[in-house]
Amino acid sequence: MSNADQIEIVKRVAKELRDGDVVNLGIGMPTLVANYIPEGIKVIFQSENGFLGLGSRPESGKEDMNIVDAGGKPVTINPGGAFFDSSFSFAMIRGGHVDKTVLGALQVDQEGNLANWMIPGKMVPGMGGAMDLVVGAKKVIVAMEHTTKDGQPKILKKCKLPLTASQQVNLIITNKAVIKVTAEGLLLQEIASGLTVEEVQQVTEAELTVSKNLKVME
Amino acid sequence: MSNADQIEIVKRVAKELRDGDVVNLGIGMPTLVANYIPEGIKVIFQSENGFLGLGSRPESGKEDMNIVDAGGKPVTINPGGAFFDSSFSFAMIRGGHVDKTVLGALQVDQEGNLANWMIPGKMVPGMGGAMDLVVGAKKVIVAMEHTTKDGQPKILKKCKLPLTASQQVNLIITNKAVIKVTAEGLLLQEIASGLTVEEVQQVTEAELTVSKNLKVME
Amino acid sequence: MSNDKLKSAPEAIKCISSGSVVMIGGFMGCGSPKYVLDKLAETNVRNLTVISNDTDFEGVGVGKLVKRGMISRLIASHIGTNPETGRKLNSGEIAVELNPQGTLAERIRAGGAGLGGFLTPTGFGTIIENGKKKMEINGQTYLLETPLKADVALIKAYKADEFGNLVFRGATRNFNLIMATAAEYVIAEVEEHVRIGGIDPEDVMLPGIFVDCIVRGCAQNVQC
Amino acid sequence: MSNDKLKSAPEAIKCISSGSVVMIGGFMGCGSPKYVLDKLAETNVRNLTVISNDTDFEGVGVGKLVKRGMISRLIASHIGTNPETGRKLNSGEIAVELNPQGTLAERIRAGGAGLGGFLTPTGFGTIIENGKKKMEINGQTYLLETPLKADVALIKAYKADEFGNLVFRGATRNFNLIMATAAEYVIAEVEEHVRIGGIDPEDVMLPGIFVDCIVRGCAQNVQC
Repeated sequence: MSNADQIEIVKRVAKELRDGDVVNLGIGMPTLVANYIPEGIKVIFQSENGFLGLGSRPESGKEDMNIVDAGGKPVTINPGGAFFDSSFSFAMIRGGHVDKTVLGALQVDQEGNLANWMIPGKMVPGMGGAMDLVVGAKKVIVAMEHTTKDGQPKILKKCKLPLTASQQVNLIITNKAVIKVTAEGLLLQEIASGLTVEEVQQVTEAELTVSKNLKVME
Repeated sequence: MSNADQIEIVKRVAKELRDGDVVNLGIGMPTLVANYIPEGIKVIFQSENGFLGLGSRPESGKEDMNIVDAGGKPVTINPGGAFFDSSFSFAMIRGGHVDKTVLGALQVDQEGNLANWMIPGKMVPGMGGAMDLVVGAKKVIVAMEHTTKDGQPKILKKCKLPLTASQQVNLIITNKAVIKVTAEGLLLQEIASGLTVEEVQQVTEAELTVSKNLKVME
Repeated sequence: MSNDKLKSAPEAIKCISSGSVVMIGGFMGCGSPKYVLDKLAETNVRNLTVISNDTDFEGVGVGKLVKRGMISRLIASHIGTNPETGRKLNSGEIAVELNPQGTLAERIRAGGAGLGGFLTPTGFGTIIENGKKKMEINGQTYLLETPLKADVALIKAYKADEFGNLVFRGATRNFNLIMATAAEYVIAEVEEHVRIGGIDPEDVMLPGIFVDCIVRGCAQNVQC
Repeated sequence: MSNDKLKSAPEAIKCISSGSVVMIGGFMGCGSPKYVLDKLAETNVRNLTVISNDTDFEGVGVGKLVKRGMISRLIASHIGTNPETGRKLNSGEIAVELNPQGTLAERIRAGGAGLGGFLTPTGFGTIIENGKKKMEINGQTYLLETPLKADVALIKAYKADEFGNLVFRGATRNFNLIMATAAEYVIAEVEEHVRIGGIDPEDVMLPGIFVDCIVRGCAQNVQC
């Protein structure tokens, strides 16, 4: 995925955040969301390894290796933040005290099922905190490229890979579209500038219902 | 029960404590055990409302109402102590991290059943932390007068009052005897000076087996 | 985002209405949100379900709500220090559900932690097991206990910053900390209130995301 | 009672033998007892069951035990940062049981808290539910997860007093705190060691009764 595409996605994700939200960003592309928080709102980032108030990367040479993010990289904590242990961190996550989580996906389907933690026989890194986050966060946002590198759909009728969680995804934001997961299936709410609904449907295996208020992604 | 009898009981209980033991003393008579810890050993008292290192009563006028014992009375915390919340306190208790608990009893029986929290239709104060303590502590010591005020046995074949816990009592220390609860029933290990085995059995409903090493209580 | 959650007590307790389920922190009055409870006792809300370890002493703290007849249902571990609660239990005015203290604490924690329940050995072989599912795990029998949640939690801490991060003193954490995780709306009564940055992240005992509203109260020994 | 639990690392780890179940704190190396692990990697113990969130990076911390072939069974939530663990999983040298991170933490807590298990919504509808009992509570389905315990826990803190009371820094509490409650013998590697009274009871993050032995290690960034 191009850098420009990534930035379009994370910028659009950032617009979903509201003042005061407690947000957990998955490792990889989702962490970039922190750089595009709209002005005038304040978001508290949760790091599942044990703190609230995750701040920016420290200056080179000023790293405190006691403060790392969920990817093990040195970060900082903002004033007003707090540290805690893993059992408390996941009590927080599972208990619905995290408003939004943003994660990447290998596959996502029309029932809101998500697969992002393993490819049998190939890649078994483990689920880490993803299964708890997807079940526990009040709103689950998938941020990903619309298709695989070779152009295959990632938004399917039914996930083929082992699931991370069943029916928990609320919103899918890609470089081509913003799609809401509803009880009736996938609702196409926004499409990228210059694309037609047909072009988006063509690279989406699941059937898309087009919103009456279809907009262009911004 | 006479004061002298009480002191004999708690002094004998204190001899059960070993260096380094973590001990929870029930409210009432058991709290007096703290005054008779043998020289040369150090015991850490746990207070189930949330700390380790329970110390002596504060001087009058120096009470800190933020530090009270499980009876709600102001106490002190010793250097090396620690505060925590109720869920952690009972994780500690239920998880077997308290070595010994000393509690009073309304009734105790030959299977090690204990009743000390309610008299139906009469007294329902609630069990407080007693049920967790009796289940969780590694060793449960009952400290009580041998009979009721009107001379009725409290050590029964089968408890009649609602139980605090099933088969958890390990040792019974009264003003007349020290009795060990074993898989085969009650083993009389010590009797008070001046009493005969028959006299103790007479005020004990459950049958006592006499230890080969029967001693006089000291 | 307005970081400052400070409100007056009468304003804060507007979230409580007749029929509300309210968790109240404290242990026999130690770490009890006495000032907020005093203000609540002045209102006309009735029919409360209260979840608290005990009912303090007669006419004090939670005991005021008992005295004023505001509680119809109580979930607690011990009511012995407040004989009035016992009398109202006997007269049928208050329905009391007694829980072992560790089970009560764990049920509240489970409510805040998104768990569906837990297996405890406590209460097995006693009347506490009545009506509960029993399960054997590795040869030991456990009771299945379910989570507790509330509409509102009234808690007491020593210090809050504007975001609601809390520091407790002494043995006052007791039920306060876990109750803050298990209620929809959390009111923290505090003795001191500082700016953000006034509490080091290392010293925070309860993160501010669990606190909706801060009320300035008084020290444990002092009447407000 | 000798309050001082200080030992040398080689002396401390004598409690670990081939076949031991060992919990190891840390999160991708942050808050990992690296010095004790280095010393353990120099011994000939084999066939360890290791419970840890991850296996750090290749050849570092827990990764040293992986490299030296000391682990036959691993319970973790993530092994992606150490490709060698993945290779040994594929070759069958290490049997890996992956747990969701919150489930792993809660299983360890349950082990330390004397619970027989707990009901979590995490993993429902995924392969994690295979072989597990499912229960419906209030219309939601939960998986029954069982407690984890260990023979030995190797943890890392910033500071200890002679009794073993611990203070952690930053995000290093992670699995260290709960693991100390769930093992028969607990070795705490610390950077600072003070007399009793050197840590205020208000500042203790893990009470010393959970710590059997203290080993002086180094700061997070420094090689011992």
